[in-house]
Amino acid sequence: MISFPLLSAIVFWPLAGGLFVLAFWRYPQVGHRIALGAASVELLLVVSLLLLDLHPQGADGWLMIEDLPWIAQYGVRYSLGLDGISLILLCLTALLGVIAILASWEQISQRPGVFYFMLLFTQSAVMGVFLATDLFLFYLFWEMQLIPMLFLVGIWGHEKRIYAALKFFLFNIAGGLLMLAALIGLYLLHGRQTGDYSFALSQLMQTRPAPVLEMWLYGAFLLAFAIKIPIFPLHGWLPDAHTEAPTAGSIILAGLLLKTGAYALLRIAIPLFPGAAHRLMPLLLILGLVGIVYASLVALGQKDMKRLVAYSSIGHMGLIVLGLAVWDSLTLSGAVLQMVNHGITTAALFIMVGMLDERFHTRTLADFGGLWKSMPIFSAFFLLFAMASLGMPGLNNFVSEFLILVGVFRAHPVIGSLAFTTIVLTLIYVLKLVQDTLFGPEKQQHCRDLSFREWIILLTLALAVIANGLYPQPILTLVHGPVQHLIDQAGIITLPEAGSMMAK
Amino acid sequence: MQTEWLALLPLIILAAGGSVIFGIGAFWHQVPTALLFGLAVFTCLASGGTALLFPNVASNLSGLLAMDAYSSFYTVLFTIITLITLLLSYQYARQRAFAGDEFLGIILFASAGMVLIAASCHWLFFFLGLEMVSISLYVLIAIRRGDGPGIEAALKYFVMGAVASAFVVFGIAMLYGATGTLVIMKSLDLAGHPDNRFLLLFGLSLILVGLCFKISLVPFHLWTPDVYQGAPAPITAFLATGTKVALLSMFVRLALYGGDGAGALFAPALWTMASLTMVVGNITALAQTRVKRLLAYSSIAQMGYMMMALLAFKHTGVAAVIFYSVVYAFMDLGAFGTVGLLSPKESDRDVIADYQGLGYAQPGKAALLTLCLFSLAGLPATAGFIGKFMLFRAALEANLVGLALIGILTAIISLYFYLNIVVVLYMRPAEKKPTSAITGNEASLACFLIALIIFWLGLFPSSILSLIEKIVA
Amino acid sequence: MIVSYGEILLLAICLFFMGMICVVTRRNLLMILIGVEIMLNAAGIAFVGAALRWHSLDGQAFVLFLMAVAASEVAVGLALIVYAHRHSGTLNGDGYNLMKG
Amino acid sequence: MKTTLIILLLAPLLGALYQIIAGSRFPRRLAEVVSCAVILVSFVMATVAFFLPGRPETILLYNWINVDTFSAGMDIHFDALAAIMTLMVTFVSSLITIYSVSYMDQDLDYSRYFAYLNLFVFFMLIIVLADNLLFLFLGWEGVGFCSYALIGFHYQELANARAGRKAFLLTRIGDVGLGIAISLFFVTCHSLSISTINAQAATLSAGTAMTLGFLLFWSATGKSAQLPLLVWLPDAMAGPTPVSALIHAATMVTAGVYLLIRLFPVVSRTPEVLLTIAIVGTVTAFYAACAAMVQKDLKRVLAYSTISQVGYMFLAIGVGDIIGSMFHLLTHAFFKSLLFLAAGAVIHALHDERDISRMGEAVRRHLPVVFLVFLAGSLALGGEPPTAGFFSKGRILLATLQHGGMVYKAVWVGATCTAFLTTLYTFRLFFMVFTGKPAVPHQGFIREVPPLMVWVLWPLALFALFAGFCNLPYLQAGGGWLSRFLATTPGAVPDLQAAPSLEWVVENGDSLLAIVGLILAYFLYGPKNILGWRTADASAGRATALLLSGFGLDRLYATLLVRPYEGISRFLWHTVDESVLDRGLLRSVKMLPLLAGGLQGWTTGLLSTSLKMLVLGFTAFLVFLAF
Repeated sequence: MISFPLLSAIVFWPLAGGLFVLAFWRYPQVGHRIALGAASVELLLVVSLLLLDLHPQGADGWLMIEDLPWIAQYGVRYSLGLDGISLILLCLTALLGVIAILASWEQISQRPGVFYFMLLFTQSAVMGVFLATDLFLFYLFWEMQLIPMLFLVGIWGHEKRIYAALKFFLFNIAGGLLMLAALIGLYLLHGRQTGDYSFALSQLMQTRPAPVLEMWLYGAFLLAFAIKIPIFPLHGWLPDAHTEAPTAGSIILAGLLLKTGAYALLRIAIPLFPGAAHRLMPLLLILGLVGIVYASLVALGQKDMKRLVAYSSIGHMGLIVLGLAVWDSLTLSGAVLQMVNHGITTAALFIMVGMLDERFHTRTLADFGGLWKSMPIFSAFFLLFAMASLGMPGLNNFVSEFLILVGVFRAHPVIGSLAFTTIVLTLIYVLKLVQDTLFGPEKQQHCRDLSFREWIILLTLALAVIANGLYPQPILTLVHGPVQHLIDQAGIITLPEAGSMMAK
Repeated sequence: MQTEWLALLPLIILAAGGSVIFGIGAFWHQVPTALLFGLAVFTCLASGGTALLFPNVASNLSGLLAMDAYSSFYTVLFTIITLITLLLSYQYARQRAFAGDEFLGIILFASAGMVLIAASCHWLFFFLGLEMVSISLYVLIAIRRGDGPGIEAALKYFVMGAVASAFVVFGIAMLYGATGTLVIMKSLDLAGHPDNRFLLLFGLSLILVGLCFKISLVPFHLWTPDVYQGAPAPITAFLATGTKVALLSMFVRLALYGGDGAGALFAPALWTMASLTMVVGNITALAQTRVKRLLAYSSIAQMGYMMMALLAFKHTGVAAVIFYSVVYAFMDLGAFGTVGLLSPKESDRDVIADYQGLGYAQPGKAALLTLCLFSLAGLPATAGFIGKFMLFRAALEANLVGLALIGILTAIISLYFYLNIVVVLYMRPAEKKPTSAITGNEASLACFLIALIIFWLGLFPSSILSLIEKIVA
Repeated sequence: MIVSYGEILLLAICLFFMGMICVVTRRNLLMILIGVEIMLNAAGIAFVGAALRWHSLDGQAFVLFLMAVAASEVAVGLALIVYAHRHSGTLNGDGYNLMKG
Repeated sequence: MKTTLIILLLAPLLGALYQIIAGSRFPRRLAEVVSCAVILVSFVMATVAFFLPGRPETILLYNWINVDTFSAGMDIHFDALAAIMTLMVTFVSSLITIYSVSYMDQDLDYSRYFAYLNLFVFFMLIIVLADNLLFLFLGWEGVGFCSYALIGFHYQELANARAGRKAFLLTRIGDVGLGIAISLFFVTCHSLSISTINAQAATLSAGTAMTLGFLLFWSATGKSAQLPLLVWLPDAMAGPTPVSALIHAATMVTAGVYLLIRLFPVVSRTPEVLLTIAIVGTVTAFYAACAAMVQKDLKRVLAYSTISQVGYMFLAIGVGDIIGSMFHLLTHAFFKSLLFLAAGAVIHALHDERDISRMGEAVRRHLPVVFLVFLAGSLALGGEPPTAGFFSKGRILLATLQHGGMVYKAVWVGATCTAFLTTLYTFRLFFMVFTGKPAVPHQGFIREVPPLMVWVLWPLALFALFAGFCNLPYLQAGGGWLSRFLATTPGAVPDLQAAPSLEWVVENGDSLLAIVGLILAYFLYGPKNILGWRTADASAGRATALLLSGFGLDRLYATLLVRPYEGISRFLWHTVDESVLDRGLLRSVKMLPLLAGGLQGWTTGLLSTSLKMLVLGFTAFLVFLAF
């Protein structure tokens, strides 16, 4: 064990940094610098985790844990646990934290101190979600991430920002509160069964509710997570929130907040209620598939670039849902990887749309055309990320998508095949996005290409995109152990041998 | 004798402090307000201090008052509420020229009445406490001279309060007639008086109606919005927190003493009222355009949540209610208090639209208001979250699933109107230059205390929880 | 002649309800106040009757306190009514509806 | 060997990286030199590897994805098939890259062009060399992307970008098949290595093998522009001509054929699959030949002829003669890229004039060399003996005829008719471009073609004329040199074992047909315009209009697929997403404020109401208690 509470430091450092920024709110010209410093330190902290020689400990295979009593009366503990999955998501969070600050460097002129505070606050909460192993603590972080996001969208957003912010908040909190009820129910049930009132995930996992009750409880958890992911048809909040949010808000929203939903489904909902989860898997499978198709179709019609990217998010998350619904080592590894990859790719696309918005003050596709002429570097990056987003092999999304698709195919050949066809649907809207902006006669005014700061942002993300696409093995190795552990825990591998099915 | 003295000391200090302030005011015409204010603050501190120093000294004074850990806890709570009210209202009252001896003295008397309610184990003392609080508040509400809404609020509160008191007192008479004792615990002994069962229940229902009226459960809530709106904001804070917490302490006592026997018969009625209160309170609040009225409906709804947990008194409901009433007190003190602090001199800042841009013009106070609203909404990391969690936990533990679900659904609805204020504070551009708000160290101290307590209870509730477990046991 | 507790109780309840009806039906603030007084007095009667029934002094003592409290309540109440009357010129309880909704 | 192969593969990638990072920062000449040099390096390495002993060689570059049993490595399998294909690809690409230097010399955006071009070669080499199917898929999609980017290279014309998008989209529809096939291979064979799969092919169950066969065929139709996914190729001619030559004639379009050859043991498991391939190949060949008959755009004629020739390669696979297919693939690569490059020179000289009805003798006079090489290419494409095209096509026809079954006989008839049509349209093109006087001649002067653009045509012309000798049917027992070289390829039949008489009849019949076709073409389209078809307005007749539009396939797709898709998209967005999901929720939520308004009416602010409620509540309380 390491005596320094590194995990807590990782969780709370951004918040501390944010408060520090807030303390300097009278000096707007330093806010972003302090924030960048804080986020960079956070990144270093997370990277230091990667450098440490960590080995799984104990039966649950945590790489690192912190556990302290908190509210003894209710068996609530302050316990954080790190495994490969959380580690990789922490990396994503820390990276996007830095990127988000860089991306808002010039965009946010109004009350920057508060802005960066909110940004860092969200980062803290997301870190907490990825690390908490006590469900009470988890819930705390889970809801907490909504609050700064509310302000980020509501204060620094675009025209319909207040509507979007409220919608985002109410959708998510509604799910959250129902989950809280289910959580309390599970907690009480566990207490009654064992006499030990505890919110520890590992403890609650031992509970075996009656099937009907389990269904209800799982339903509530699923609802909360499905809203966050979001799974069709609960996605209503997402396009508005994304469209109205400032760039950094979109980055955090798409890059991190959606991931918390998928992560929670993976880490919490399904392992807690394997029976109910197993029975509802077909539903998830169908919803995931429908979500991809639906989002791809709706994305095609969009006139606002940001909205288009937002719908593409729904589609990509649908793939993760598919992966979770099949629940084997291929799809789960793929799903985790997809979380990371989608985080990077979509964040990059949002950043680029944000850059266009900064330059031309419009996001309407019809206003653009022939950008390549005046902004070749920008356009090259744009093309790269668009290709990543449509699953071009060699770029990051392909690996994760393919793992998921192969896994789905192995379990359900028909659904897998249908899911494969959606790569065409994705292509259609991504190419529309690329074509309407980069190609054709030049419509907008001539404009400067990337600044050095923008270049750095995009280069970082592009390197991540390529690295993950060509050499995803480190992440896959990291994730493999925890994924196996999850599968063993939930124990619902009942896949028929697809090969024999095909043979008939 | 010695111990009984000590036990009564907090109460005596409060009453004496009030009397001294009255006395000074009567004989010293040009008395500096600061002196009286200091005296009042000192009285509160002394009373609370003695309650802290000598808790648990005498459990029962001649069967009339129980100065045990339970009442000591409440005494400390009431003195803190009073103290914060004083801090919040000092500058406010000075600006509006009612910071005289009567204002400060009456507040102290009201707080003595609250202590009395919490400590009473005899109906007479309960009645006296109730009347002390009520009569003091009739005056306090109308203390701002020439203030139309204030007068109207006082009048309404007075008429309704008097009728409710009559209900309570007649109920006590019925109980007494049925059981022959005024000791609360014995008078609730349904099994011991099978012949007078009807009379006892009749009396008890009269009392409950009176009490439900005081804590404004639906359908007895109609006075609440008017009174909260009309009263000066710091007084509303005091009114909304002090009386309700005091009466909730009485409810807890009743539940503990008579919950199993007579209480079980009232459970369906209380269930209905609790659900109605949550639904009506939260939904009506949606339509409000005035902050104080909105907060009034929110406070109605909060009472519904507490009533829900109270129904689970056999489980952890009692602890939950006590904890939540503490939390509730500070949330509403903070909310109404900041409304007062943000108000211009002419009238309270009431219309929600007037809060536009205040988040930046008055960052500290707006932040506190936001914090209190978040806490009222039950968002995490605030005391309100832990409180709501405990309430729902208790309800679910007692298998009140329907009630808990209603509670959760209405809580979702409630988020909208709480957020709406936050939206106005921060997200809508300020159209006009906001007027200056009340400043002063007292107010800042109060704000700081409230924020501290809300965070403290939200993040580290353990200590309070163990204390509550101790006093309930 | 000895009056049984039941009869006193009946009287008290009748009085109480009469007071209640007065409170509910009348609009004039003074009449409402009088109704409240009647209710309180009904309680007093019930207390005295019960004290006699149980041969205990508690009830009697309560009545003493009740009278004092009722007096102070009326004092404050009347003052308020006068104050309100001076401010808005009406004694009609329903005339005070600046605030609603 | 290993180093050679790695350099062979990576050199183009390095070139592309250079162009991306530094291409436009350093002098233009450097960029041109680098891009040609890397391809030449590749070519040299391919030659070296060709002659080095030690085939087949398998190299694992590194493990790409490795999860549980799923493992995909970046690995190379260098066997005879790959060796010859590599050689061809690097050879043709070297020449075309050199050609591009001149062709693009007016274009400022050269570094992007060369980056894509080098990248394309890299991806194409991956397809050729990859052993792991997923690695192959990387190349497969990569070439698709490069094709997309290069077709739309002159992006400021929206039509070019659209053509690129169409190509990408249609090929990707095919890629879906490959994706599913890869999954199925993983599930059934537990491996994605082509060599392992081929070894296991016999153990696959019949159903699986059939599914796989059809999936592979599906993916091949996308990439190789066969029915029904062929409509992208004519439009792809929007790209620069060298791109058309390289990607849309010599290499990428034949990737589908190559894939089927690589996985032939799987494909050939099921006769139904083979039959389908043969039929689709023939029908496509015939279809495209018909369409090519009437096209007026120089490059579109060539595009349709490409589709048609690739159809022959499919046919060869369908009759189980992968060596024939490969033979035709190679010869086709030479003569078709030659034709494209020559056409490019003509277009270049005529200032982007592509309408053949406006060309004529003037072109021949100004560009005598181009005329000669174009003639060489036309002879090969038209299958005139003894050019390369004659031998390769002849082998396919022979193999078809020899294959048993009535259906195959019918296929043979179709293929032979198509061969005749091929000769006809080839020489129609040739005559119209280089002979006669057009009614509406091209305006303006004919400029010089840069010498570099002409030089590179010679080697191609030589190959177009004489490459057939590498696989002469009569001279050696056990087939020609190529057949013996490729004999180790799984599923290869080096020697068709045809009866010499049959062989003789077929060969001579083909020759006759080709020569008759040439003569007929001269009569129909020759400079004398003897039968008058030359000047007939192609768009006049209904039939010709139909042919001109490729049997209206484009319009059919637009009506059946594109418009409904857009309609569904709009419906889902406006009706489902906005009206039902979003506004529906909003509407139901709006009930709450209404309810709140109603409840507000309760709080009248009147004392009497409160008092009444007090009494009512009390009564209700008692009633509750009574129950």
